[in-house]
Amino acid sequence: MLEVHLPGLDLKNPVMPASGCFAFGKEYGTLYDLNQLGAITIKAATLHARFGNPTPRVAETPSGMLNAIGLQNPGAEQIISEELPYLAGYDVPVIANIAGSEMSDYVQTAEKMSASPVVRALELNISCPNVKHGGIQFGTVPEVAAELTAKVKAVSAKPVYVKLSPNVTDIVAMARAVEQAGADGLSMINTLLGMRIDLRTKRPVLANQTGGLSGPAIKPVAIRMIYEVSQKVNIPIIGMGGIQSADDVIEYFLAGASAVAVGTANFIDPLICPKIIHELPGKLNALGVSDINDLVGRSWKSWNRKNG
Amino acid sequence: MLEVHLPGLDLKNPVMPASGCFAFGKEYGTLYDLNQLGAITIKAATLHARFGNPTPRVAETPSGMLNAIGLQNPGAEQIISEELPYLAGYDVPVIANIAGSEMSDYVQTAEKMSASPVVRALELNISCPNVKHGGIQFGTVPEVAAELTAKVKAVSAKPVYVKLSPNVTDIVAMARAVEQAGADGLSMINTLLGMRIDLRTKRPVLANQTGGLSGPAIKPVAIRMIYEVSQKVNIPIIGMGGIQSADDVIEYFLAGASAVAVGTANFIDPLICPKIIHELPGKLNALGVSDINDLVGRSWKSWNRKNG
Amino acid sequence: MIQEEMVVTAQTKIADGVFELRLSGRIATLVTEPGQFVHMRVPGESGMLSPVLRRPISICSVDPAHRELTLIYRVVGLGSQLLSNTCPGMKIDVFGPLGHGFPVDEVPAGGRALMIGGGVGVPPLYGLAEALTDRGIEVTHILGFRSDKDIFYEAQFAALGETVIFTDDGSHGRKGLVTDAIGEAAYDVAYACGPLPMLKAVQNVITEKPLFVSMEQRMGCGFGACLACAVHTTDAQDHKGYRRVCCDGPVFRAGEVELC
Amino acid sequence: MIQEEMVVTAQTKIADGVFELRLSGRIATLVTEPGQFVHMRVPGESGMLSPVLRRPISICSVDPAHRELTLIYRVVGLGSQLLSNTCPGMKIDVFGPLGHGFPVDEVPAGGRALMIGGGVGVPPLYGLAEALTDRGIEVTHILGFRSDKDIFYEAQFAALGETVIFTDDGSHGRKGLVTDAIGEAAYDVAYACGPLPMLKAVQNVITEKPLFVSMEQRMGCGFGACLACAVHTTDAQDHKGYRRVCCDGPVFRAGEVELC
Ligand SMILES: Cc1cc2nc3c(=O)[nH]c(=O)nc-3n(C[C@H](O)[C@H](O)[C@H](O)COP(=O)(O)OP(=O)(O)OC[C@H]3O[C@@H](n4cnc5c(N)ncnc54)[C@H](O)[C@@H]3O)c2cc1C
Ligand SMILES: Cc1cc2nc3c(=O)[nH]c(=O)nc-3n(C[C@H](O)[C@H](O)[C@H](O)COP(=O)(O)OP(=O)(O)OC[C@H]3O[C@@H](n4cnc5c(N)ncnc54)[C@H](O)[C@@H]3O)c2cc1C
Ligand SMILES: Cc1cc2nc3c(=O)[nH]c(=O)nc-3n(C[C@H](O)[C@H](O)[C@H](O)COP(=O)(O)O)c2cc1C
Ligand SMILES: Cc1cc2nc3c(=O)[nH]c(=O)nc-3n(C[C@H](O)[C@H](O)[C@H](O)COP(=O)(O)O)c2cc1C
Ligand code: FES
Ligand code: FES
Repeated sequence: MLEVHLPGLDLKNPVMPASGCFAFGKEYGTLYDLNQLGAITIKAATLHARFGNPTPRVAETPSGMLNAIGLQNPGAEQIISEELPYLAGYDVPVIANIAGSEMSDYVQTAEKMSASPVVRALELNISCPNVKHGGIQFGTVPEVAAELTAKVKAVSAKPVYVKLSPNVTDIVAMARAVEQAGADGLSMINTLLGMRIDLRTKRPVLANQTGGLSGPAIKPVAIRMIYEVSQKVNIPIIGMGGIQSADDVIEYFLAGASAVAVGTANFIDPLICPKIIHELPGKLNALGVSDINDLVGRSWKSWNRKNG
Repeated sequence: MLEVHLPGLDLKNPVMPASGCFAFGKEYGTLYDLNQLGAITIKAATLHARFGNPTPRVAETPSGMLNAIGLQNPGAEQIISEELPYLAGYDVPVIANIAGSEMSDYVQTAEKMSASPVVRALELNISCPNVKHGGIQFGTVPEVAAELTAKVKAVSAKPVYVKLSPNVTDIVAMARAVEQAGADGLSMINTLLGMRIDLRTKRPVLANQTGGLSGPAIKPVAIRMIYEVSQKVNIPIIGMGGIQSADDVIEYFLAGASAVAVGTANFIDPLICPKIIHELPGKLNALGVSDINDLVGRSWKSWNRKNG
Repeated sequence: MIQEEMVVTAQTKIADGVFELRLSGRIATLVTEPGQFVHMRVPGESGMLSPVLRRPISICSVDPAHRELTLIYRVVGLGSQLLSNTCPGMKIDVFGPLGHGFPVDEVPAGGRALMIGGGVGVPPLYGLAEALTDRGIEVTHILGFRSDKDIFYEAQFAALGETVIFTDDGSHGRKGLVTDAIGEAAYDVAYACGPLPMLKAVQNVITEKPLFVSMEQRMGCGFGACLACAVHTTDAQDHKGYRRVCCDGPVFRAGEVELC
Repeated sequence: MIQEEMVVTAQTKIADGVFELRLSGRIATLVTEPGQFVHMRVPGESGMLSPVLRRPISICSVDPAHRELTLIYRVVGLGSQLLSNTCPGMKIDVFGPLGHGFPVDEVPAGGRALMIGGGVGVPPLYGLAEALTDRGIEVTHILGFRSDKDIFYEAQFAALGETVIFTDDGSHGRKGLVTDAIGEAAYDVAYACGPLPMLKAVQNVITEKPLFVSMEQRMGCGFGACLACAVHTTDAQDHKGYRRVCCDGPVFRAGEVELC
């Protein structure tokens, strides 16, 4: 009923933690058995270790939060040697999120991470600013995103999912460009760019000034984008943005997602992923659905074609 | 302490209802004295009457709502003859929001509306799809928005504020384009494009499928955009998006707004505008601020230059 | 029409998932017609799931002397779920009374009225029946429910006039649809409130006598300012072409607006 | 470290805007060190303003036998405001105990400890003082508050050891800063908790003796997974280069991390 098969990913259920909200699994592993999860998306890996941004790095917003962690991570090699062995002890596919400031960073990181037997797929985080191109984000120009995707595909030993930024005028153009360039799947969405200002200090709350908006607040934007994109591409979508319940998971499937990731909600309820996984079968039964795959894109697929 | 002077608008305070959330004032006028308001932005006027979209037209989201009213309005002439006389009875500047599907619609509507002595300024709603350009929004292509702004400026008897859509990759480019084209001010932001799906019917909740996301959920996005734009343009910004308290008003000023509009919150608390206006002086006093204009852009203006 | 904090005076489960809520406050003294409604801001409980918009609920009956309103609602989603968790003593932000209700004076003195209700469309008919019987009008009620466990207020309605209960599954009263019994009733004016298919069926059957129907639409403001609830008039020549369910309705003369 | 619904057993205002909250549940039996904290999900009240993230609050003292925690917090924003509205009997979702607290064993048997606290940095020192005196350690407390009306727990601390109170305005105790009294105290190990400027000042004064400081940072997860709370180590050669305040701290040996 919950099994899902995507390029490189045979999942016992479609629910995974989102990148950056679960580190490399150890902390949550002390709270529950990670084997319950459909997959695990690990924190963004960069070629070299990064400390990230100064604090404060998070701020609360109505039904959401802002973060500007700044891709803190110990670097690809350390991740492979120090972090992945822990996850190798579980029977859960690992998706490695990779990031960089230049194309060559991404390519080298992709090559290293995809070579690890623990990693089943890469998730290309194209929301990072491209230092060589004057800080413009890789994820806002279709041609740049396509070029990056093609280069990473060329070296990756595993399927590549491209994680789209929602901060664009035309999300369909972005999706089509990376599909054309060889992406095996899409992850949608990354955070919306936002800011909060502290009335007392009169300065932005985050040391980095702007941050990424996540949580339930952004769910309607994510649902809209997945609804639009899923009708225009032929690769599967891992949906995310504000998921906090089994009902939300179903809404994402109806919009066009084939799996989902849970980010911010892990901070609010550390047991949320297993809770959602346990609630899903009952919710599907109540809707008369015997296979969650039947729901993919049902909000736009014609009514008579089952799972069409 | 609260007086604000913007092109065409001498406001006793900087708080006004946002377009589409206050109709033409009559309903709220039965609840409180509209003379308390800084200004009133009336519902979008189009050249001819429009019925708008089928229902359901609204849906709730976490800390927000979606709407797809579809610009229902009785048309410019009816508004002038039937609706504006009521507002003429108040000592409150009226801002006329105008919309259209082609440049010529906008131009004719602008000409008519700006000629009314009751109207002190126009607010150009460029989030509408441009039928002649295959449905692309006027507000997503800087050149198109600039052309529209210039044409409307050419016929308008009153200052023109351009209301920017947040659904773009580069909000600063949009703002600069319309400033260059002669805009007297900016309104930011219009709604984010979003969607909700009904689990029972498996279809989008809104008959129009997608709708505009408003309310507190979008405030961080609006604050970020105003922060970015206000540093790059020399025209004032009317800020909006999720405002529901005097604290929110102050946050908008710190980000770079010179006045604010309250939309969705009017539905939740019909007395919210006067409440905010009455709370503002106390909040400013608590922060040691004697003139709200001193706060404009203080989150980015250098610390030693007062009101610089 | 005012906004105030009303105090919950009673919260009682009266059928499967259906609650009767009593609220005390000044709004109870301002109700002018049965069929008006209130727009309620339901208090949230958890940060991640809180209602934002107000919820429209019909006024079932009103006791102005004791400043008390009675509402009856079904738990269908988040807002009604949270509403059902409120207890006596708690305060709820209520905006009302709103809208135009059932025209009681349409029934000639000494005449007879028919009320047709389905599910949670039944409650406002109770206040209407009270108002009509106060005027000496003879009332007949045809009330439809899904099943035995969904029925409420049968005795209350029966105390005011003849009351025919239908259930979809025949578990109580007659099995079938409310329209089956309309032909058996004698009446001068009919009033209906319930789900859309029921309203359409009733409108198809009652074509010769005055009929008033109460409609539902998703609402924003609840008092005419946002046009969330606009429906087309049936008459294409109508000068406005639309009506707002929240303030021109929710009760309309059958045929005035398109049922949707 | 578990997540559970704890029951409010008492809520008392103990100073201007400062509340003492007692919570009952299993977490009270799991606390291992004074200075650990809990991460609380504060129940929302209104749909438009509800906390999303959890709020970190230090454990002031613990009574494992009665399964009870005591927290002391100041109302500064939305979350703490809503927390202060909770009443005995209500349930609160609590995650904890979290983090590493004050190392009690650093004080040699028969030794003396100095505690320096400011404002709402004072509460965890109370649990620490209890743990130290239980071990027979002699304790001195130097506690700073803004003003008379902000002082709490003076008698409780005085019952455990010498207690010097400072106020910024001299309205109670000595006028001045807590650092003024450090030179007068005799101690083997010092512990500090309070606002950043105080911690920095204390660290500048206490350079010869072991000092442990408790830090604050905005948090996401509260247990090491999100890196919201990462601070640089002082030692540039440190193999990781950073510590997480939530799980490597909140208590650090002075000089281990940059105070920020
Ligand atoms: C004039 C009027 C009178 C009503 N009177 C009653 C009554 O007396 N008893 C009763 O049980 N119900 C009544 N309803 C329906 C009631 O408003 C909805 O059941 C309720 O709003 C559902 O809220 P929820 O949060 O539980 O559901 P959700 O589905 O979670 O609500 C989501 C959003 O949709 C809106 N919504 C959902 N269903 C409806 C609906 N049927 N009509 C309008 N908006 C809806 C909600 O208000 C909310 O904004 C009435 C509706 C209207 C318009
Ligand atoms: C380990 C630790 C222990 C603490 N112990 C106590 C205590 O015992 N008593 C006490 O009164 N306070 C304590 N604090 C501070 C307390 O967490 C904040 O005062 C509280 O989170 C403010 O929440 P709010 O919603 O009222 O304020 P808001 O300013 O509205 O909060 C907005 C956001 O900022 C965060 N935030 C605001 N101030 C702080 C802060 N100083 N530290 C961390 N996050 C903050 C909130 O958690 C929330 O996510 C502690 C903080 C930490 C990190
Ligand atoms: C604290 C935090 C850190 C994140 N780090 C990353 C990251 O390293 N790489 C990435 O692609 N996305 C990152 N994200 C984005 C999430 O993976 C996810 O796309 C986004 O938060 C939306 O989902 P949510 O609303 O469920 O949180 C991060 C989000 C948060 C809140
Ligand atoms: C029901 C509704 C109708 C709206 N109609 C218009 C409109 O006609 N013209 C316009 O420019 N903006 C319209 N808006 C957008 C608002 O003016 C405002 O920009 C937006 O809602 C953000 O502010 P808020 O979060 O305070 O609602 C509408 C918004 C809502 C909720
Ligand atoms: S609900 Fe706003 S006009 Fe009817
Ligand atoms: S708060 Fe998440 S790592 Fe410390």
